[in-house]
Amino acid sequence: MELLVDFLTRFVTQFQTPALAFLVGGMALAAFGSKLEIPDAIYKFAVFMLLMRIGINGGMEIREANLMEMLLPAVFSAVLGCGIVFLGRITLANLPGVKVEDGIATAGLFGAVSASTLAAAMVILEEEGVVYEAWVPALYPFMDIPALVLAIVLANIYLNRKKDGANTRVKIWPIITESLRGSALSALLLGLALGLLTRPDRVFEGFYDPLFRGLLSVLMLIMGMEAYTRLNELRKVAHWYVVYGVAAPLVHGLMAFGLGYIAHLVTGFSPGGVILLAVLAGSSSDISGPPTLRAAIPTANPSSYIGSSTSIGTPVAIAVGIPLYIALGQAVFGF
Amino acid sequence: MELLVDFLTRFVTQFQTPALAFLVGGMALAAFGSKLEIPDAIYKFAVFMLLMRIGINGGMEIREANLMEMLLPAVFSAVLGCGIVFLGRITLANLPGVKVEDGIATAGLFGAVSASTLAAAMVILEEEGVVYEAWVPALYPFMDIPALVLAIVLANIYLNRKKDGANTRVKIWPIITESLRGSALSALLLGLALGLLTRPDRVFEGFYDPLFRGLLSVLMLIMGMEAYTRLNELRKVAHWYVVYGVAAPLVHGLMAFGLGYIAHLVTGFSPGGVILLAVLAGSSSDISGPPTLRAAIPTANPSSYIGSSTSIGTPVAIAVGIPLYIALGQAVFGF
Amino acid sequence: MELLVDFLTRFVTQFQTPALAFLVGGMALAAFGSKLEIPDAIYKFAVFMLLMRIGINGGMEIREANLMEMLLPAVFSAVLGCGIVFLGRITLANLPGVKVEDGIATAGLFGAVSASTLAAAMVILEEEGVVYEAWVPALYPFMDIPALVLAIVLANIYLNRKKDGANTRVKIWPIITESLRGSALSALLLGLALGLLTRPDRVFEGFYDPLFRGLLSVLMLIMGMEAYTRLNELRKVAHWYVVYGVAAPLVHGLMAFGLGYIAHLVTGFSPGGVILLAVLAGSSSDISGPPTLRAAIPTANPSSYIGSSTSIGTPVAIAVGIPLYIALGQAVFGF
Amino acid sequence: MTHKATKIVIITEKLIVEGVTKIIEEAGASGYTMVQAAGKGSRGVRSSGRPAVVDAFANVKVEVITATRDMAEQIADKVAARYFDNYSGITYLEEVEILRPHKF
Amino acid sequence: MTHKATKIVIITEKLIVEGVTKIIEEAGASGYTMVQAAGKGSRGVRSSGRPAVVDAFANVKVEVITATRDMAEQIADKVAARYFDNYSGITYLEEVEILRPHKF
Amino acid sequence: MTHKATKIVIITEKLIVEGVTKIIEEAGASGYTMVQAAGKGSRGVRSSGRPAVVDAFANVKVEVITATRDMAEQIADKVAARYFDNYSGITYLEEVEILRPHKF
Ligand SMILES: Nc1ncnc2c1ncn2[C@@H]1O[C@H](COP(=O)(O)O)[C@@H](O)[C@H]1O
Ligand SMILES: Nc1ncnc2c1ncn2[C@@H]1O[C@H](COP(=O)(O)O)[C@@H](O)[C@H]1O
Ligand SMILES: Nc1ncnc2c1ncn2[C@@H]1O[C@H](COP(=O)(O)O)[C@@H](O)[C@H]1O
Ligand code: NA
Ligand code: NA
Ligand code: NA
Repeated sequence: MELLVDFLTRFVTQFQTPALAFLVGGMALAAFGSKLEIPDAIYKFAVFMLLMRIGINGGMEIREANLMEMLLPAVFSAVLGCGIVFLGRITLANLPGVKVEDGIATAGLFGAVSASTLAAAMVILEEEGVVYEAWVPALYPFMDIPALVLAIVLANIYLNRKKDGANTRVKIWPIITESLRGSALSALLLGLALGLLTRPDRVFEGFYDPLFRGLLSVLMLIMGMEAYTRLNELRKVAHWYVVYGVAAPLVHGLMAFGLGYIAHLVTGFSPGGVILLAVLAGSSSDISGPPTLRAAIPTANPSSYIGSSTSIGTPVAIAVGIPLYIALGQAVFGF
Repeated sequence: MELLVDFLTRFVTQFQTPALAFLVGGMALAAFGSKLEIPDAIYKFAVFMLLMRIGINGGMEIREANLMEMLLPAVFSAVLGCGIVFLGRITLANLPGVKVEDGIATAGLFGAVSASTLAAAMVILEEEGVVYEAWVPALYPFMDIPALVLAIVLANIYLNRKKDGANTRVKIWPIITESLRGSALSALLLGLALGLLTRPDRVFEGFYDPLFRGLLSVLMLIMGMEAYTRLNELRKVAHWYVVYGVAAPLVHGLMAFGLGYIAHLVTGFSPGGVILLAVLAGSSSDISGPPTLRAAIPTANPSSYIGSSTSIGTPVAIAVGIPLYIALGQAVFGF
Repeated sequence: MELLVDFLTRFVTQFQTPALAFLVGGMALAAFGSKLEIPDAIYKFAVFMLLMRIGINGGMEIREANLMEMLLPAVFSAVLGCGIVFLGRITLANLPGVKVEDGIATAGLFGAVSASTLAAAMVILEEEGVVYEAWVPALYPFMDIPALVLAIVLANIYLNRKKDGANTRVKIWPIITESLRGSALSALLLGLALGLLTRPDRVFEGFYDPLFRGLLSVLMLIMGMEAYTRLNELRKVAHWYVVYGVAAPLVHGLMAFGLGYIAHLVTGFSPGGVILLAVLAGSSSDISGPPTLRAAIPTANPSSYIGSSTSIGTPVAIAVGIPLYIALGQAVFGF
Repeated sequence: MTHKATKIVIITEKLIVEGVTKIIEEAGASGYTMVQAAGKGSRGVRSSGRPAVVDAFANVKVEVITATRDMAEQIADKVAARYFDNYSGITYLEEVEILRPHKF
Repeated sequence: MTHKATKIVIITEKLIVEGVTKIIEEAGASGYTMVQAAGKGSRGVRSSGRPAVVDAFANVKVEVITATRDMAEQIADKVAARYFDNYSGITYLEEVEILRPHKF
Repeated sequence: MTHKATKIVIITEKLIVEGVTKIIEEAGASGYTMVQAAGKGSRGVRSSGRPAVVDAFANVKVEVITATRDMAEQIADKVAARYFDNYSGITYLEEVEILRPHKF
């Protein structure tokens, strides 16, 4: 009961935090027909900066971290990435009106990770004074890659079977390489390597870190405009996508919270880490996921997966998910 | 006499303040045929940042302001916006060689507001240590919208009458909506709403505010290059535009100074506020005004209004207007 | 011996400094086939910011500097710019398989200056605590312009003679103007003028200076990607370009170190200044040099000079040159 | 086998692109393609309103493939009648061959 | 004197541009030219995957001048067969005249 | 009613665009249109001098509608003679139909 009250208060206050406020502001602008444009170059650069910031910091911390501590959360991340895709395969992808490969692609997107949702949670946690191991954001690829790869493999298996009943093998390695080459993972891994192997402290503290919060606000604005703009794509696909878009982020987040709690008991994974793991799982990829899936599962209709992720999944993951996991964390860990 | 000396000293020193120095630098570069380019994406983003900075700050202050205090300056802003257009309608638009709709469009542009001129004045006042109510920059739309709307209405009345003597009614509401949807007002209003309704303090202090001054210097450079580049458009229109471009900003600024002084006496409007009101009135729109007018008064020749505003009005408003109002403020209020 | 050990240690540590780390990171990304893109607008703006930062600071310092002190280093800079081109003319340009005009253009590029190499050295010197007269970076044009102009003149003389044996005179003034109009020198000179004539201290300290280090890291990343991407152009030209690309930066740097040392003895030129002069000479132009040469010596094959400079000269100048001159400085001046 | 079709090209100011595409859609065309363009014409003097120094590519070039020549001429006429007194712009037609006529 | 040649135009999603240029090169064309484009067609619904609000120009228009009409049709057929079931796109041919036939 | 006219297309490096438009203007054309382009041709090796990783669209495609075929050929010949030994580029002509001949 108290949990509910706490969540509701937090939920309402949440709309005053910049991350969410800019998201809602973006939606409002788009709904109003505003001609405001954030140039493509700024969008690309903001995404790059965010991922470098997350990567460099992660790398600097891993340098000093006890690698054993990271092991369990990393394994759990991969388990979650795959688990989410399997779950979508046996639920969404089998619903009436949902083409199987569309459902699988959607599950892949929801299994993958959104850098901006993650960044928003990091900023909110910082404001709440909730601490976490700085390597937690570096769990990103451990969840993102397995989810995308598994979705592509499952879709190909399905399509091959449908076509000729044959059992053509799907090559996994090229899918992984392709995914690592994407701009998002490239930037994150570059940042990780720089943080781990070099001394980027000054450029981190003087550039990547201070601009983080501001560029995130710009990205949130873009994502809000985008969410509204894509809404009409959703009208052209089955209603189940809307249901999935609302429920999946929270279900995935709670699954991750559970696994994170186990890691807390076993290896002392921090409460903030548990919350961020839930955010990672609850988020759905917005930058590199869509083009990867579009190229690798060409027959899947992007309106279904991009619509449900961008227009519903991401707003729910940020506006409902983040405050929910924080309230839950407070109830469970009592920080 | 002392006022004059003071103004002249200030005028000369002024050229050393970054805002003006970058403006003049831009002109010099363009005159020299430099190939330096500031990319379009950077320009758009700098404008967005400036307007968000002004809007968010305005919103945060309005939250705490006595709304009654704002009332009179807001009304005066609207009066000025309309007054400037009427003045232009009965002077410039009736001069020989000036097409009536061209004159009205020009008056509309000079009645509207330039975000960069406003920003330059804010930076200079800060350097001079002159304070003002932080909601003053939020008077922007109260002057900008009425001016543009009135100019469009007057031009349409004139054109309709000319065409068929008929009395077709001009619809005002669509003009207002169209103007609010423009990128400049959208960004300003978004900032205002965020400042008013949410808690953007940290992102404001860590991002929008510290980048303000620097991005303004970049904008000033662009405006300088632009002013020079457009000079030759002026050669193709009547000389009266040059006269208007030099005189109008100062006349408008002084009118506003007078009204602001009344508000000072009646409601204690701050000296800095009076100066900024003069700057708002003396400035002419450079970002969203031109396309709005071009779309709404298509028969008006943009060379006339853009030339007179960009190449003459804005440099005069910044280089002569701002130091003039500050010197006047010093003489009148003795700060 | 100790010098060598010191250099080697420094050389290895160097790879941990952000400048070099980002350069190597960019090469690694390109080699891996990453799809990461830094938008063109960001690249152009970063270059602009770097040059403004260097120019403004130089200008502010020249204001207070003893101009006589600058004289000898400025003369040496011009001597070096020309000397490097002459040296290339009588060595590289006469080698078998090297077309004379290609060799001259390459020498011109290596005689000119790279703003990003200079910026990298400035950041590294700051981290090492090595000080220098703040006007040293303003020696840039004194070396850059003579080198480019001389290369263009020598190439034209050669081509004219080859064509008709005639002695058509090459006009020097248009070449200088054209070179000053280029985006790099324009920005640098604008910055110098602003620093010298106006009071840009606050915008410098609040914008141009703090973003310097960060934007440099972004540029280094781009240059790394570029170096790798252009490697295959080198495969199409004579091997001598590879030899020149490796040796020339170091030979030029050491020549400059020697001249700088003379200035140290004669006028007390600082050790840090001597090192930066070596960096200037050792660097090869990457921004405005190539298009200037391409336009002025159209028959020269850009693959030869851009390939040898971007893919070999610049990495060598940064990774080997900078630590070498610092180690040398330590050995010679014992700071 | 290929089929004849007509391509109409409209080069004009970005500012009016919405109106132009509306005319195209109302004429019943199956689609259109747009490219950013810079240019110089008789009205070089009419400035676009966007800062010229940062937005040189302020024209658009719109292309429409139409199944009938009639539709192409109709679009060209409407655009010219509605806009070309006050905005700069040119139009021209070309013959093209399409491979999948059902698309247009 | 000029020589007849064929120009094939392919307007499609940026995402598959690498595959398209590979087909062009394999067909033996001497080169190609690419332009960023925006557009609307029958599949307006199929979104590109890049944020629409920031990357409206997510199509490309690829042009190839081919010496023989045969090569042009071959490219058009291959691109359509390989991609146009799942990606949006159109192709068409035009006759052009070239001045330096050895280039193509 | 439409009138025949000629369109000349020049695809070349951005670096020389000023020289190309000067030739066009001197030939007496009423205007031209320019589009940013990327491309690959026989001289793929000749690099543009701008960082390739950030400025892939370093070509321009210039189009000129000329009233006479003569003027078109003259432009094509001058551009090729002056530039194409040292810079990459191609030109070709197309027949187009214009609706308002007084414009060109
Ligand atoms: N002869 C021409 N050839 C190609 N494009 C032209 C020509 N004349 C005009 N244009 C294009 O059409 C636009 C408007 O032309 P105008 O209405 O003549 O100012 C110009 O900005 C050019 O992009
Ligand atoms: N009738 C048309 N005229 C010109 N371009 C078209 C036309 N139809 C389609 N396109 C272009 O081809 C792309 C893909 O078309 P579609 O496959 O029909 O969605 C669109 O985005 C347009 O850029
Ligand atoms: N066959 C072709 N079809 C279309 N464009 C071409 C062709 N060949 C060359 N180009 C374009 O012309 C430019 C210069 O070609 P080149 O001089 O052959 O290097 C290339 O970058 C392409 O943009
Ligand atoms: Na997820
Ligand atoms: Na005004
Ligand atoms: Na050098």
